[in-house]
Amino acid sequence: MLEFSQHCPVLMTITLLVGAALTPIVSRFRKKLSFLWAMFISLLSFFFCSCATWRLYSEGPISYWLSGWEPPYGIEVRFDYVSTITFLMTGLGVLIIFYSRKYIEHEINEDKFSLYYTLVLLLLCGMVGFSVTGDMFNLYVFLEILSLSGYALIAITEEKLNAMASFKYLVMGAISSLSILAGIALLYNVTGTLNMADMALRLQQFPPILTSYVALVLFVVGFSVKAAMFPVHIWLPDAHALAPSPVSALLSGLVIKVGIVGMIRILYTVYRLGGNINFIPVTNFMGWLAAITILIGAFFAFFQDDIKMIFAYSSISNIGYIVMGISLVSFTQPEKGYLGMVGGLIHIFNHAIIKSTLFLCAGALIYKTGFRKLSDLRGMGKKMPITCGALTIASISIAGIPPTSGFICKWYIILGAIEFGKWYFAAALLIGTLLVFAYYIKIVNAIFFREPNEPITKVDEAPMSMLIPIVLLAIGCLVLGVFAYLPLAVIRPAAATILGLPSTYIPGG
Amino acid sequence: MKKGVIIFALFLLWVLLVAAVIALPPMGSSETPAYTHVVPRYLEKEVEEGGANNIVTGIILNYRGYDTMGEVTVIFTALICVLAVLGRENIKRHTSKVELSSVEKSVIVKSVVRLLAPFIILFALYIILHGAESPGGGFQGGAILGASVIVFTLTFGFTLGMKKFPLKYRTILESAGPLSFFISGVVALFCGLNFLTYMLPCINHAYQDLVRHLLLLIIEIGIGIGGGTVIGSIFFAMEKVEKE
Amino acid sequence: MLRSLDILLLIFLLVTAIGVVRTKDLLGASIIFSAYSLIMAIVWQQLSAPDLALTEAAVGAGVTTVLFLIAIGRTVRREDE
Amino acid sequence: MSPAEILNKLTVNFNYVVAMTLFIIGLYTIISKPNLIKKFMGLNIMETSVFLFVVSSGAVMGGKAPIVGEGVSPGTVFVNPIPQALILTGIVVAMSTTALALALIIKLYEQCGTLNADKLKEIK
Repeated sequence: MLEFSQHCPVLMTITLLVGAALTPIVSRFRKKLSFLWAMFISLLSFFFCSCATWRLYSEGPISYWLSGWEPPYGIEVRFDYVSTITFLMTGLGVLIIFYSRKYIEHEINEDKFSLYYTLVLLLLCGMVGFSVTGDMFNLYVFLEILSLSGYALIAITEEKLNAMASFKYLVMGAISSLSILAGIALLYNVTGTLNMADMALRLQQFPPILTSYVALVLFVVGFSVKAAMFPVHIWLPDAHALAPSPVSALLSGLVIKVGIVGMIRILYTVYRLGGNINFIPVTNFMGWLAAITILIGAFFAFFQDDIKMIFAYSSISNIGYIVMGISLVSFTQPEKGYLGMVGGLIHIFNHAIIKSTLFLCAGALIYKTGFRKLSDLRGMGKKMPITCGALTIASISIAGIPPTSGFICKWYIILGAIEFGKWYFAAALLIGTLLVFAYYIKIVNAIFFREPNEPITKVDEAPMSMLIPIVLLAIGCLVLGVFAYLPLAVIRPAAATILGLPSTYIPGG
Repeated sequence: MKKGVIIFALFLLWVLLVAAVIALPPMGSSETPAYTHVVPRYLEKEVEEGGANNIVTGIILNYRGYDTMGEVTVIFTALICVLAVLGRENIKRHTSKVELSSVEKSVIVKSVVRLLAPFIILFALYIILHGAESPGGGFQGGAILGASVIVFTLTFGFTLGMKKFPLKYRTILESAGPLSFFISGVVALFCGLNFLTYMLPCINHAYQDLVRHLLLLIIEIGIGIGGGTVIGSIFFAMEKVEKE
Repeated sequence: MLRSLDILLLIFLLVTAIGVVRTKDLLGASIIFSAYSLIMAIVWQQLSAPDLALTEAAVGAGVTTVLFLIAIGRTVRREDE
Repeated sequence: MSPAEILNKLTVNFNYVVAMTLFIIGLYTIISKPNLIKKFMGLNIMETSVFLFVVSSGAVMGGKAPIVGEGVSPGTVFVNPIPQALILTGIVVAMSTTALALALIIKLYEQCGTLNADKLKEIK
């Protein structure tokens, strides 16, 4: 007999899945019902996720065997410390669905409302399922659910350029999914199993052959596209800037992180540090690419005028920070990679919250004024003080000024880089930070201290349903920064278990 | 010049991939890691544990049932995506290019389709229901069902097609795949077992096997009907054009 | 031996794939693509995968080709337009 | 490895080699052809090539289709059923991606009037 909380990892995925399947039927009764239904489903899923997280920190990782078949014969759902990201996903999902109610009236046709909520639920379902699964092929299936719904959410509006942005994303995304599938196929033939833990064991048993290395490269390439790393980031700016703002918040905050979670799973769960396949050249290469990604993203963001375009390029830059953090590892001394790993993982959480806040604020500004260019938004700070205040808090956080949350992760990543003697990485990171600082100053300056071009008289504060999520997220940014030990307590066991250390590991202790 | 570089790079990639695959054990060998690790149990015990003579069906519905649940969700997602991009067809506003064309459908085509349609649907149902015993299963049958909808609509026109497969039923049937999985899977939770368990020890021993077959049948029918309807709806959504 | 049939089918597969790439007429290309899928279905039947052969014949050669045809019907037929 | 050994390996694993060649043909189509529908035919070729590789890797010399029935004697050698189960899912995923892509292509054509990637780049 299983306890209720043991069912939670799979229940939270299935709730979203069935909820999505029922949304079109529910909305047939009454159009308005689809919003309430999506709220209900996402809250339910958030509740299940909280139960699972609570159990994780009280009793350790949950391993759930679907249909009762023990792995490697059946599919295993594994809720471990990395899976805590689902807490963020479902939580942000609730806020973003709440925010959508008013906003989508502005950008989407009325008869597509129920489709919009269905797709958002499917996107959440894909992300949650992806993050908790312990089976390689299951990972691919959920990856497809989330990618497909992501492509469609960009093209759901009638704007001219959206279909093109979505198509670009689709072509690159489909190739990357295929490369991941090919990697799974190769690895299956090397090991004969699909369960991640079992795969890791079997990889150690056989002498390494070329196939395992090629599979690793295919995986890394595939997940780099999903995460928008430097040479394959070109789909991101258009897709994230043109999508409806709540969708941008989901895509930028969470969907690109899925690529990072995939990389962590492949590198540190399947190939494993200290095993018989040395992947340090790959992570070194990733580190270099990450440094370039940081600089490129920040550099292009600096020259944009479209407010959402700035945030989209800034996402690229921030993915660079995260990848740099998780790629700073040593093969034989796992403790050495601890600081960088903690920094990278915290930044996943921080960036998700900060970037969602930024996109939601941008959405509120666009909803009220209809402008998206920074030069048109001058002086909005006096008209919409709460939205612009939240925007400022998020901007300060992402620039990494000490009391805010953006500071901690960068500090840890710099410490990690210095640990490895890679001062040039630290330098790239600092230059990136300076650029970020510059362009967020530019935004704050334009919004608060510049006079509007022509007086915008009729603009007032955004509606309540948009303000509540924005304010909650902005408070989240502040809390994570001031009480930095909270996220650290959550992240520490995750970073330690990824590196193969005991979950209670503390450096120097 | 640019083309040359692309071809050269692709050639290098080809060499790498071929080197990777020929490093594997030779094709057709039965000594591979893949054939000796998990598979023996499936081959030996599937009929007893999974209850299907077709081992592939057993794996799809039983050992890897969660994957299949994801798979039917992918089809459902595809439909929702197509609708989100193109919008639903509307009987008052839309027609199809086939209907607008001046070429009259020949009598032969119409009669053949009218004659064959029942048999195609019968065949699809056979494949759906017989998936446990012979090649086939829910999705294959569903694809044939969807194809029959397409053939019917192409010969008899969009308007009649939409009348025969009305929107209000399709909206419900489209979700049949994920929902049937949910219904069959959630039963086990009430017995205190893991999701998607079909063998339920909490009921009378004599009925266990029957219940398992029933649950699997619900899933097969759900996938079949759901898949077929989704394919039909995707076709309607893509085929429609604005009426003049 | 059946292996020679396999090899012949595989070579056909390559030929049809190149045919798909090189045909400028999209309608023709999608019909060749349908043939490609059918050959693939036979290859899978040869590899003792009847379930897959059935699926590929119904989905690859049937539904996917119809979707391609609809798309071509509603857009352009020549590749360079 | 001597050249003769490599040649032997290539002929034994001819299915694999063909699969990888198809993969490259598909990739070439996506990169070099400007037409969006053609690109997607290329992607479909790539997808089926991966499927071909996986199914071939499950084949066993003299293996029968994994269906137990009355006419099958107990000692029969079966092929590996797992790749077949996986690829069944894969085919469905490929069809779904194609459907979405073609829907996007139709919308794109309605809005922009061309399917040529080079011309689409100029529309902004």
